Amino acid sequence: MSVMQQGLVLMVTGMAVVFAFLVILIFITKLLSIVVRKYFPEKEVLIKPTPPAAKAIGSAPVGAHDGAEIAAAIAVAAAYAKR
Amino acid sequence: MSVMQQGLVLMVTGMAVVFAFLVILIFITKLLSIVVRKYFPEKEVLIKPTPPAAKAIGSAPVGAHDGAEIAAAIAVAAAYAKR
Amino acid sequence: MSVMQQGLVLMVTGMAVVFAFLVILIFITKLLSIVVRKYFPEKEVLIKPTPPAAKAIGSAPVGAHDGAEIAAAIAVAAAYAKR
Amino acid sequence: MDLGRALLEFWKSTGLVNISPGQVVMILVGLVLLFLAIKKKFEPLLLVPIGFGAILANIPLAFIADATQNGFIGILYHSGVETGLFPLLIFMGVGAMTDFGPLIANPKTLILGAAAQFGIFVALLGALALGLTPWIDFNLFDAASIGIIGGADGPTAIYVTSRLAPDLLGPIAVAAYSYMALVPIIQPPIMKLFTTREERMIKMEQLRHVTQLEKILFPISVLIVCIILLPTATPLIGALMFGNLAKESGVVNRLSDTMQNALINIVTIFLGLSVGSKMQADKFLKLETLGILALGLVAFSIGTMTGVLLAKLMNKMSKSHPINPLIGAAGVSAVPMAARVANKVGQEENPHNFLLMHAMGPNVAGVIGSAVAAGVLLAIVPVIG
Amino acid sequence: MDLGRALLEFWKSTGLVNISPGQVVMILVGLVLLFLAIKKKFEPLLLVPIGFGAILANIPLAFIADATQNGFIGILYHSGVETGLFPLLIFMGVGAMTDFGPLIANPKTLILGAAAQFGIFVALLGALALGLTPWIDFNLFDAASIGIIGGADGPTAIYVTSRLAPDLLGPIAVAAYSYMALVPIIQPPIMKLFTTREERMIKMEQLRHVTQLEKILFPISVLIVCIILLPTATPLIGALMFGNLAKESGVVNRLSDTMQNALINIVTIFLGLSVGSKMQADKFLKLETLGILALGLVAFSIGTMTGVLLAKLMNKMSKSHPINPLIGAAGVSAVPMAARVANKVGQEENPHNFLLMHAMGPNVAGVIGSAVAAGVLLAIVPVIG
Amino acid sequence: MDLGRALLEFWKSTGLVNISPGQVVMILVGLVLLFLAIKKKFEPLLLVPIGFGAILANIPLAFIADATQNGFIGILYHSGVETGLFPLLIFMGVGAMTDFGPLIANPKTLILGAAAQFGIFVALLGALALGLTPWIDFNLFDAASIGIIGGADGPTAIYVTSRLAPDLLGPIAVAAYSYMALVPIIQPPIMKLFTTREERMIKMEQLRHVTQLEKILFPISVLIVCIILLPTATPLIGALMFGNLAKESGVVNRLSDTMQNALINIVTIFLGLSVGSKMQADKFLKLETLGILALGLVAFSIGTMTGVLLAKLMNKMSKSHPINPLIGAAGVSAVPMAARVANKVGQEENPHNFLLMHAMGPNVAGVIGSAVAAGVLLAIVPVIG
Ligand code: NA
Ligand code: NA
Ligand code: NA
Repeated sequence: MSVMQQGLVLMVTGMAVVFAFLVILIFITKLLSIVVRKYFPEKEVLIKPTPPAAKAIGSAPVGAHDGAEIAAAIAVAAAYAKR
Repeated sequence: MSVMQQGLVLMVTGMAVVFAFLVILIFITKLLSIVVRKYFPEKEVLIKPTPPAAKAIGSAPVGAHDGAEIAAAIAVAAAYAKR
Repeated sequence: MSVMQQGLVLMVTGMAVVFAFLVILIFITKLLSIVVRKYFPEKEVLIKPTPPAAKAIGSAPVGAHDGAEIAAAIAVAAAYAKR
Repeated sequence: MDLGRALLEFWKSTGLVNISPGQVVMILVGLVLLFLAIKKKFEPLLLVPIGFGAILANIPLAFIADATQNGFIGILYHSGVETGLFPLLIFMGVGAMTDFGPLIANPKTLILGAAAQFGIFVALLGALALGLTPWIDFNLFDAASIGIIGGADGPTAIYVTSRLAPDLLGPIAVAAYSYMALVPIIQPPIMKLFTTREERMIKMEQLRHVTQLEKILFPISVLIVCIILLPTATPLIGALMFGNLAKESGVVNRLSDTMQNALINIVTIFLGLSVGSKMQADKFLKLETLGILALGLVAFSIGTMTGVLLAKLMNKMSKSHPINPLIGAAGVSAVPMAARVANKVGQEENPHNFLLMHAMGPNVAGVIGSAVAAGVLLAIVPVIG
Repeated sequence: MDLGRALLEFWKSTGLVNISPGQVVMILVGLVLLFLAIKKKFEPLLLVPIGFGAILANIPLAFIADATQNGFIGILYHSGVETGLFPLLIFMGVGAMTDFGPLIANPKTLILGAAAQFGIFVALLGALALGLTPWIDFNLFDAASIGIIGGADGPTAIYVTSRLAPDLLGPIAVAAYSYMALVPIIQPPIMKLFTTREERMIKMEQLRHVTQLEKILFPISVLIVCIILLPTATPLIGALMFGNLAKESGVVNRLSDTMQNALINIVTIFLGLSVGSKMQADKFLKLETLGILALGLVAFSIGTMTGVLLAKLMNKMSKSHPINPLIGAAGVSAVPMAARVANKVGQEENPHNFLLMHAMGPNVAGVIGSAVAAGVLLAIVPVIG
Repeated sequence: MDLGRALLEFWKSTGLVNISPGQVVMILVGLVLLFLAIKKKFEPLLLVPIGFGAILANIPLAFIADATQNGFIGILYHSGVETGLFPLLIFMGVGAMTDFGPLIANPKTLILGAAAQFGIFVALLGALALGLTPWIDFNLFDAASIGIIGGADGPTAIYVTSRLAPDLLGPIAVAAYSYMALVPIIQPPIMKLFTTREERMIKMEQLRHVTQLEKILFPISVLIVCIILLPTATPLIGALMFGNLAKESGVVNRLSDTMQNALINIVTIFLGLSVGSKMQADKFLKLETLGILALGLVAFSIGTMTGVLLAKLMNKMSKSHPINPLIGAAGVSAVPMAARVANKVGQEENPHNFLLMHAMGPNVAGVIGSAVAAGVLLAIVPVIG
C-alpha cells in the first residue's frame, strides 16, 4: 500500500475517532447536566458581586466612603499585609 | 534470634532514643529560654496589634474612617500595588 | 614559557579585551541613544506619580479621605483580593 | 606562549571569525521574532523566549543548546522537552486557567472542536505528498508531526513531535506558535469568505448558568471517556483535566494558583528557550522547514474553513437555537485568540454582538479535539508507519 | 494497510479492550479519593493529586507512571521521590510554616511528642507478626516502613520508605495520608475512652510570650542535638529546621515566602501525583496492602492512646500547672489537624476552653518525635536487618 | 541480636562517636556565617543557605552532600551547580531586576566597570605565584577561578569555577559571597585613601530620562557585541540580558515577575545550600583555602582601587561633567551594595550628595565587565593552560 493510502486511512480513522469522541462527549455532558440539575441543584447561587472597586474607579462616587466600604478596604488591605 | 525479638529490641531502643532525645530537648529549650530572657531580653516587645480590619469586618464601626486608618489602608494597598 | 609569563599574558589580554568590549559598548550605547531620541522619540512620557500612600504614611493628612483616594485604596485592595 | 599568540588565540575565539552565514541568518530570525513579540505583541509570552533561544542557540563556540557540553538550554531541552514533561506541565496550567463553563452550557459546540481538526489530516497528506518529491524527505512519523501543527495548540504539537519526530521539533514548534500568533491575520479572510453578512450578524442566545458540580464532573468525565476510547491521549487530556479539576474543585486553590502562575511561568520560560534553541542554522535552514511552514499555514486555513462550514451547517439545521458560523473558526483552538478573533469579526458587522463567550466553547473544545487527534496519531502511526 | 485494519488497530488500542479489572478497581479507588477530598474535604491538598495520580497510573497503554517510557509522573517519581528530594523540600516548607512558639513556651509538652510514637513500634511488631504468616511476606525493612505510618507525617513516611522499602511506597503513603485525613474520625473515640469528663474540661494556663531570639535559637539547638545524637535523622530535621530558621530569622523573608508558597505547592503537586502513581493495580491490589492499611490504623490508634495516657499522667503529677490530657493526642503529629481535633473535643465539654495553642506544642513535637524515630529506624534496621 | 548490641549499634551511629574535629570546626564556621547573616545582616539571602548548607554537609554518616548516596544537597549540587544551570538562572533573575537606565544615561561610566576588573588578574597572578611555593598547588585553571572572585559577582564566580576548577568551588564561592557581604567594611578605607575630601564632595549632574526603547535595545546590543567579540561570555551575558529584556519589553510581565521572585528564590535556596555543602572539612580545611581567602581580599581591594583611580582620572579629564571618584569603587559589581557604599561614603562628607543613581551605572557595568573577563578566561585558559 502506498504511503498516500496510509495517509488517507489515517485521515478517515482520525476524523472518525475525533468526531466519535466529541459526539460521545456531547451526550455525556448533556446527561451530566440533566442529572446534576435534577438531583443536585445548587442550593443557592454563589453571588460574586462586582467588587465596589470596579465601580469606584470609573465614577469616583462622592458618597463612596461610608463606613462599610472603608472597613472592607482596610480589611482587604490588612489581610494582604498579613500574608 | 527470631525476627520478633529483633522487633522488640527495635521497639525498646527506638522508644528509649525518642524519649531521650526529646527529654534532652526539654532541658536545652528551658536552658535556652532562661539564658535568652536573662541576658538578651527583648528591648521592646514588637506589638503586633490585631489589625483593625478584624474588628471592622465584624462590626462595621460608624466612626472607623478617621484619617489615620484610611491613610494606613491606602498605604498598605499602595505598598502591595508597588510589588 | 613560565607559568608567571602565562599569567601576565592573560592579564594583558584580559584587561585589553575588557576595556575594548566596554569602550565599544560606550559608543554603541551613545549611538543607540542618539538614533532612538532622534527618530523614535517617546510620544508621551509615562508619568509614574509617587503613590499617595508614601505621603500618607508620613503625615497622616487630615483631609486625606476625599472620595478619589478612598476609591483608589478600595480599588487597589479589591484588585489584590481578586488575584 | 607570548602576548601575540594569546591575542591570536583570542581572535580565533571571537564570533567574528567563527560565525557562519547560516547562524547570522538565524540570529536575525530570532531578532525578527523578538520584534514581532515586543512591537507587534504577537504571542509575546512564547515568542520572547523562543526568539531569544534562537539567538542563543546560534552563537558559535558557546554550545548553549548542547546538553553534552552542559549548555544550559540544552539541559533544559533534554530534561523537559525530550521527556514530554514541559508540554504536559503547561497543559496542567492551561487546564487550571480554562473555564469549560461555556462548553457545558452549550455542549453541541463540542462538535465544532472536531470539525476544525480536519486541517491536521490535510496537512499530513500534504506532507506525505511532499515526501514523494525527490527534494524533501518526510516519512509518516514526520507527516503526523507536521499535521498536528493544524491542532493550533503549542504543547500538543511539541508533545506529539517529541514522541514521533524529535528532529523536526524546531520548525514544527515555531510554525505552531507563529501561526497561533498570526491567527488574527490568517483567520478573518477565510471566515469572511465562507460566511454571508447575515450569518456573521447572527446573535446567539445567552448561555445558561453552569453549576459548580457540573464543572467538577466535566473534567472527570472527559478523562474517563478518554481512558475508555483513547488511552494514548490520556497524558495530554489527563494533565489538562487535572489542572481543571484543581481549579473547579475549589478545595486546592493554592495548588491551582501555583499551576496558573509560578509553575506555568517557569515552564513557559524553559520551554520557550528550549523550542527556540531548536532553530539552529544547520538544522533549520533546510527545504524541509519551508515545507513545514507552508503545510502549517494550510493546516490552519483548512481547520478554520471546516470549523466555519460545520457551524454554518449546524445553524441551518437548528432554527430555534441560531449559531453564528464565525464561532466555528474558534474550533482550531489557539485559546483564547481564536475566540477573540471570532468576536472581533462579528463586531465588525454588528458592534453590539458579543460572541466571545459563545466562541470560548468551540475554542476549548478545539483543545480537546486536537488532543484526541494527537492520541489517534500516537496510537496508529507507530503501528503502521 | 486498509481502513479496516486501521480501525482494527485503533480498536485494539482502546482502553475498553486493554483495561484489566484491577485497573478498573484502582481507577474507582482514585475516584473515591477525589470524592473524599472534594466533597468531604479530607486533606484535599494531598488527596486530589494522589487520587488523580492513581487514576492516571492505571490507564492501560499510556505508561504515565513509567519513567523508562518517558511517562511524566514516572519521571517525577524517579527524580523526586526515589531520591528523597521531594519529601525533604516539603519538610523545608513545613518548617517555614511552623511556629515552635507554643513548644518553647511550654517545653515539657515535647515529651508528648515522644509518647505518641509508640504506635510506630507496635505497628512494626504487628508487621513482623504478619510476616510470619504464610500469606504475607514482610521483612524487617518492610515492617519499619509500615510502622512509620504511625508517625502521622507524610513526608517522613515517604522518606523512610523510599530508603528502606521502596516497593511498598504506594500503600504506605496512601495509608499515611489517608489516616492523617481521617484523624477527626479516628482520634475522638479513643481520646474520650481514655479520659474522664473532668479531665477533658481542664483549662490550661495561658502561654507566655516567646522572644524572637528564642525562636531563632530553637531550630539550631534541635539540629545540634540531632547531629550529636542521631545523624541519620538530620536530613529530615535539617530540612525542617532550615525552613524554620529562614522564617524566624526575619532576614530572608523572600526565601521563606517562596518555601511556604511556590516551592511547597509545586512539590506538593509533583509528590501527590507520584505517590498516587504507586497505586498501580498489580502492585496495590495485594493482601499486603490490606495488612498495611490495618497496621496503619493500629499505629494511629495506639499513638493517640499513648499520647493521651502520658498527658494524663503528667497532669496527675503536676498539680500547679494542669495539663488537659486531650492535647496528648496531638502528639502523633498530623499537623495541624490533630491539634484542631484536641481543641474541638475539648470544646464539646466546655465551649469556652481553647486548647488549640496548647495542642500545637505536642503537635509540632510529634513532627520532631517521628523524625527521631525515623532516624533510629534508618540507623539500626540496615545493620541488624 | 540482643538489646545490648542494639544500643551499641545505636551508640556507634551517634554523631558524638563519629564526628571529626574538622567537621566540628566547619559546623562552627557554618554557625558563624548564620550569625553574620542574621545578626549582622551580611548578605542574608546568601549566607543563611550557605551557612546552613555548611552545617548539613559536615554531619557524619548523613551523606547529605553526597549525590551518589541520594543526599539531597548532593543532588541539587550535581544537577544545578556542576552543570552551570543555577548560576545562569540567578543571572536571569538579576537581569530581570536590573535597571540599566543609569548606565544608558551616562554610558561613559561603563569604562569604570572595566577598570575595576583589574583585581581579577592581580589575584590570578598571585595565585600562580602561590602555586610556585612548595606548600600550595595552584595551576592556571585554579588561578583563573580564584581571580574571578575579584569580579565580585557570585554567579559569575560559580559559573567559571564549575567549568575550570570544580574542586575549588567551595572556598571560591564562599570567598566571593563573603567579600560581597563585607563590601561595606572592605571598600570605604580604600576609597578614602585614594580620594581627597574635595573629590568625595563632588556633586554630579542629574541623569537624563531614558526612554523605554533605549532600555529595550540595550540588552540586545550588549548581547550582539558579546556574540561578535566573545562568544564564551554569552551564556552569562545572554542569561542576564534575557532577564533584562523580559523586564524592559513590558509584554511578558508575568514571566519577568516569576524570574524576579519564585524562580530566583527557589534557585537561591538550592544554590546557597549547594555552595555551602562544598565547605566539607576534608576539602575546605586546607592551606589552599587560606590562600584563596587572602587572594580574594586582594582582588576586591585592587579592583576597588583601580575603579576609584580611573574615576579620578576621568574627573580630571572632563571638567564640564564632573565625576565623583567614589562611584569608581562601585565598578567591582557586588550589586547593589557597592553602589550603596559609594553613596554612603559620599554622604559622610556631604549629607546632601546623592550618588546612589550615579553609582548604579558603574555598578551594573561591573557585572558586564566581570562577565567579559570571565569570557576571556574561559576562552584562553583551556587553550594555553
Ligand atoms: Na485544536
Ligand atoms: Na509524629
Ligand atoms: Na564585577
